[in-house]
Amino acid sequence: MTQPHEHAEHAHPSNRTYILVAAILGVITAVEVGVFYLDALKPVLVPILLALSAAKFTMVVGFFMHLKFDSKLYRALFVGPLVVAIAVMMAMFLLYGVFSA
Amino acid sequence: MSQTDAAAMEMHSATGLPNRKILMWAFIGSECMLFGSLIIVYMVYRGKSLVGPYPADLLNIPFITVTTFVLLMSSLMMVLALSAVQRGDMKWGKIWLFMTALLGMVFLGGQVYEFSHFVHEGLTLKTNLFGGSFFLLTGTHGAHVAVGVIWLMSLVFMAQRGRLTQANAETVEIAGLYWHFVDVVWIVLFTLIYLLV
Amino acid sequence: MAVRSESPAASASHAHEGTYAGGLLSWITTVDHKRIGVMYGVSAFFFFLVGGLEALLIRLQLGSAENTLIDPDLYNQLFTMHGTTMVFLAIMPLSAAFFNFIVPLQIGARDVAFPRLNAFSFWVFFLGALFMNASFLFGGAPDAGWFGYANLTSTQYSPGMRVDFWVIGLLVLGVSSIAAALNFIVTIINLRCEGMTLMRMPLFTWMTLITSFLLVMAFPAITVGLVLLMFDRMFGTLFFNPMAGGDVLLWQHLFWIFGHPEVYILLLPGLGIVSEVIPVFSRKPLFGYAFVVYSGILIAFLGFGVWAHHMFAVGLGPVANTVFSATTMLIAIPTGVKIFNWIATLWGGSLRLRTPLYFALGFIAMFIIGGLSGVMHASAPTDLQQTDTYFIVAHIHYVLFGGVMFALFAGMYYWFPKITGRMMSERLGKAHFWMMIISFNLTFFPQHFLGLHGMPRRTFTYESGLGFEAMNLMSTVGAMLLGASMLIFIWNVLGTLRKGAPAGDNPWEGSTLEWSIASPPPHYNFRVLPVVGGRDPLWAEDLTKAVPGDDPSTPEPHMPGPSYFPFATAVGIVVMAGGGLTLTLPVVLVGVALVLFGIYGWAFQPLEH
Amino acid sequence: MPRRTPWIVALLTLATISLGACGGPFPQSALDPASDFAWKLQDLFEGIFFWAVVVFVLVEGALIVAILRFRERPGGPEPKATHGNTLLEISWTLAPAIILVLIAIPTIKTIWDVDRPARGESLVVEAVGHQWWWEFRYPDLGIVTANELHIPVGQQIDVRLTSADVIHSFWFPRLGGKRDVIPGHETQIWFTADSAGLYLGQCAEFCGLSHALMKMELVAESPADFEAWVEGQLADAVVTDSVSFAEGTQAFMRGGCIACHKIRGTVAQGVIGPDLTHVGSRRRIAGGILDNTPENMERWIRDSRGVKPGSLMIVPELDDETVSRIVEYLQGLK
Repeated sequence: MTQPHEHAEHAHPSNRTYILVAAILGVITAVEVGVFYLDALKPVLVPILLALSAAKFTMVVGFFMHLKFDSKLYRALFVGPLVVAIAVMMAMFLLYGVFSA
Repeated sequence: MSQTDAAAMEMHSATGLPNRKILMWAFIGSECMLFGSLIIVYMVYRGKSLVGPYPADLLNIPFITVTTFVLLMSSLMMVLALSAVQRGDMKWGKIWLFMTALLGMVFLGGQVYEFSHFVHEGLTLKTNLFGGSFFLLTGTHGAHVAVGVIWLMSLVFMAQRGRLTQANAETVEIAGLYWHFVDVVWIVLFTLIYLLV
Repeated sequence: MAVRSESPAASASHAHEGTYAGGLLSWITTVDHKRIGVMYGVSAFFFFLVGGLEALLIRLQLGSAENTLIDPDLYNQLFTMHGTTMVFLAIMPLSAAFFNFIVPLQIGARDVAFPRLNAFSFWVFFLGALFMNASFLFGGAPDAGWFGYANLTSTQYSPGMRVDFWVIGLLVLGVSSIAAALNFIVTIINLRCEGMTLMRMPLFTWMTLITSFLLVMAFPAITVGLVLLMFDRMFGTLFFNPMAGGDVLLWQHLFWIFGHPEVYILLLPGLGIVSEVIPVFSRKPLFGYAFVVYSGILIAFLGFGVWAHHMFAVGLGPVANTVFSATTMLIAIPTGVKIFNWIATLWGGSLRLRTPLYFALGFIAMFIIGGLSGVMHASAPTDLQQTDTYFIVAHIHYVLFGGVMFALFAGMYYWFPKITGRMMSERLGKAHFWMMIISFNLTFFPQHFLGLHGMPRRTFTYESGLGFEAMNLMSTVGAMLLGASMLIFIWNVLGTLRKGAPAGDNPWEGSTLEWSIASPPPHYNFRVLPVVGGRDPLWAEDLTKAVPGDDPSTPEPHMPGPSYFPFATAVGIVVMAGGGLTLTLPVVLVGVALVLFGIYGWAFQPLEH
Repeated sequence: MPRRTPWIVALLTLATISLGACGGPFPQSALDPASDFAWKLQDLFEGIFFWAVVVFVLVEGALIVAILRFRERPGGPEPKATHGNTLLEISWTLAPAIILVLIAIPTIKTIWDVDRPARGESLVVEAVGHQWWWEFRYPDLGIVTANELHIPVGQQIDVRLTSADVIHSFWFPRLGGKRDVIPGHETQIWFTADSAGLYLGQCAEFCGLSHALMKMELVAESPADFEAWVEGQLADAVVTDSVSFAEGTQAFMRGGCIACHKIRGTVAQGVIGPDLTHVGSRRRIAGGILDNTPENMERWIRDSRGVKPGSLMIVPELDDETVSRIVEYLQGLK
């Protein structure tokens, strides 16, 4: 009594979208490296780099891994442990003063 | 194996989602904690080495930027492969899969070069905390890439034999999830290890 | 309430003896969740006895002051292996036995989502457990404590292979746990029968799901810790070497980031069992179902935010101690909610005081004590006196023995008729209960006072004149009686298997789907997949849709065939472990080859053949 | 002295006596505080214990009432199915929450009170954990001793803890809680002893083979007595011209003892083992496990690993005469 697969993944983006996303990813990487070499940005380097990295992370997960379009269940399976992992990492960084270094 | 699986047991899916894809996502959740723990080790030991060489002495940003870009592009190849297989275009599916694996191998080659260069410069597992935590973190990631390359090459091989068809798009999709996740981990590592020296 | 006391197509005559038929090979190659569950149960109970014997030797040594029965070298091996065995080789696999046997039945499925992965999990556990215990034959068992604090575990302070056995053994067991947990996550999410929404799932299934999430999230932390330690020991890295800037406390963090969720991995299945037993024997549905579910989720979630309460004495500073004291105390709230809901379920019920309920009630009574002593050392300052003393030994045993083991025994008595098709003796069951609960308290209650009066744990001896003698003697006598109480259980099991009364489908008039089919269930479980309309499908008031019986007119469903690839892969992993232990590359390569062979065969062997 | 809650003390005592009419006296008991630090912990514990007893009585009571009142009666009606009650759920979520707040407030107050460096004037003691003995240094006084800590009553002691090998834990139950002794870290604990006396302590973190045999003693004495002890410790080893002393020194050197042990004023300048300059004056030897008698000292020298498995003390084969000379010599080092 197999239920009909309700194709949650029907709304796949087109190849054009994929290529566009990849191009943006490439550009962000270039910006990251550029920022890294700009002395003027030294004081705000860490937040900028973390934000750019998070943007790339979200794009790959959202578009390439289809999490943006796929069933909410997958999102829960991924985001739940991710949140716990990030929380534990933050707590450890605070305990070890990683941010203040 | 999933088709036989489902057929044999007349499996009922409460959510309408394939078992193996749920499995892969749950596994990826678990991997978040694995890499999270490894990152904890690396970050906690950052700047705690008592002797050199230190990260700033060794890390080659332009070089690693190139391999990072290669890995990012492999993810693009991967989505193109999946979309081709889903369309039933096995010829392009096979080509994109092979390209994905190839770029993965290029990335691994870069890592082998980087590791041997570091060893040559006097950084081994035993040298200092940076050596141990760097090789363990990037090495674990590299091992994941290697597993992915083997997996992708097996798919290429299966496609070559005609055993991978449009009906197996799910198999490709699951390999893709794994591959993209490995890419995502590298996005984080690239920033934490190389840019936040 | 009207209870469906007679199911149409059901009688003992339907018992499917064929479920367990076949020789050794059929057990090695089986992918049937019920057989795998039985194998988990039997081997876990065996290791429970092994760990128990280790405990009895420990208690014999501590029976009198300055005793010389057991030298410190053996003593340290015994307490290390007692902890490791009870946590990883007894309680976890006993829970896994119930996950395997019961969960697919409760959700109305024919098997787990990945039957061969399931067989693989079992064999990795079993062979890994043998591997760990083989250390006794090769230069001694691990002796650095089940928590293995760095840098005592370094090659400098722990030369030889003992700690290597522990490190590699735990890594192997981790593979088993994660594989099994992933399997149950998918099974519970995706194999629920029609009508069984998440909020209609039996509580035991719910707790299994939560436990599985805890497993996949907690084990990676200890895996990383173990890999660091392995690299330190085998490849000379400096992670836990203070002379090179390494921080020994990092191990403690990684260990307890795993270790505290691990406590809930041990506990939650027990909470699930009790939440099944109490309603059935009270003759009314679980009170506050949703609150019991959500409190379980909350306990699990908070469990990741409390690890440093194991480290109050290391001096993390007032901010950290405040935060971790507060989060730890928070856990008492959802735990209390569960206890209150159980009592409310009993309230107004019609209690059938049979053995499973005895153990469930014993669980509540003992678990309250363990919870209250837990709040005492949730408070960082009071913990400074209590940590590393017998007070903590008492606490963990009230939680893990008075709590979890009582719950697991409740589960054994409750589901034994379903698993074997035979009823256990009530007389022996109650004798077992009374002897167990009395001797348990005799063993562990005095340990609270030993700890408060200054007796540290993990000590192989104590001086006379400190006032420890009498309470230690009580504890030792209690432990011997506790050990003896297990003989009653074993006697009961063996007797029941030989000549127990047939159980029928639903001897307890239970409400969940496992009771709708024969005992033991046929290898395909449900000929027709059931459809449920409520939380207690076998209790009439929730029967909005019929539960199809074992309609003989329907053909038997095809089930996955046996496979030796999971076993081969598991053997390969343990061979790799052996090669890693002795640092012999050829053996590692043989293991890798076996694993590759196993996976390849596995991937290309159709499930049905 | 902080306010006692008499009935809690009575209850604890009663429970202890009824259980351990049994044991006692308990010279190493955390329930018998003798310092400001230990009292802070004890006061907090008693408050929590009070609530634990209240909750225990109420919840176990409810459980027992439920069991007795609702057992199945033949011919009784089927129970009414109740699925829950939101008001009840809220109240039994709030009730424990309120009790926990009542526990958390004093807990947090005490954390900030005890989890801090010593304040004000204090006598600094550096305690070094070794497998399996304790080294105590008084940097301001220039004294080094082992396993026996002397302190003046009424004076705050600031203990700085480091380890020479693995993790240990410093614990005098009557004087304060545990503080782990961690290689690569310096931790600390402080306390002011209330009254003169002998206090017992031991390592509380598993530290290897003879963890159970890593004990220590603390002698709290009047400032005058403490001064006298300091005077005695500051002096070099008693050097007399007696033949036996000279022979003893030679035997000590011949036995190889000088490789690890220090005796100030002699050639023995080892730093690995305990400083033996005034070993004769100590109450106990061998990591606080043997009374300091000539017989025990001889046993310790002849069979250190029998007395303390895994002991790092290496003693070459010595003839009887040498051993007795060494014992006589060490016993003389008051």
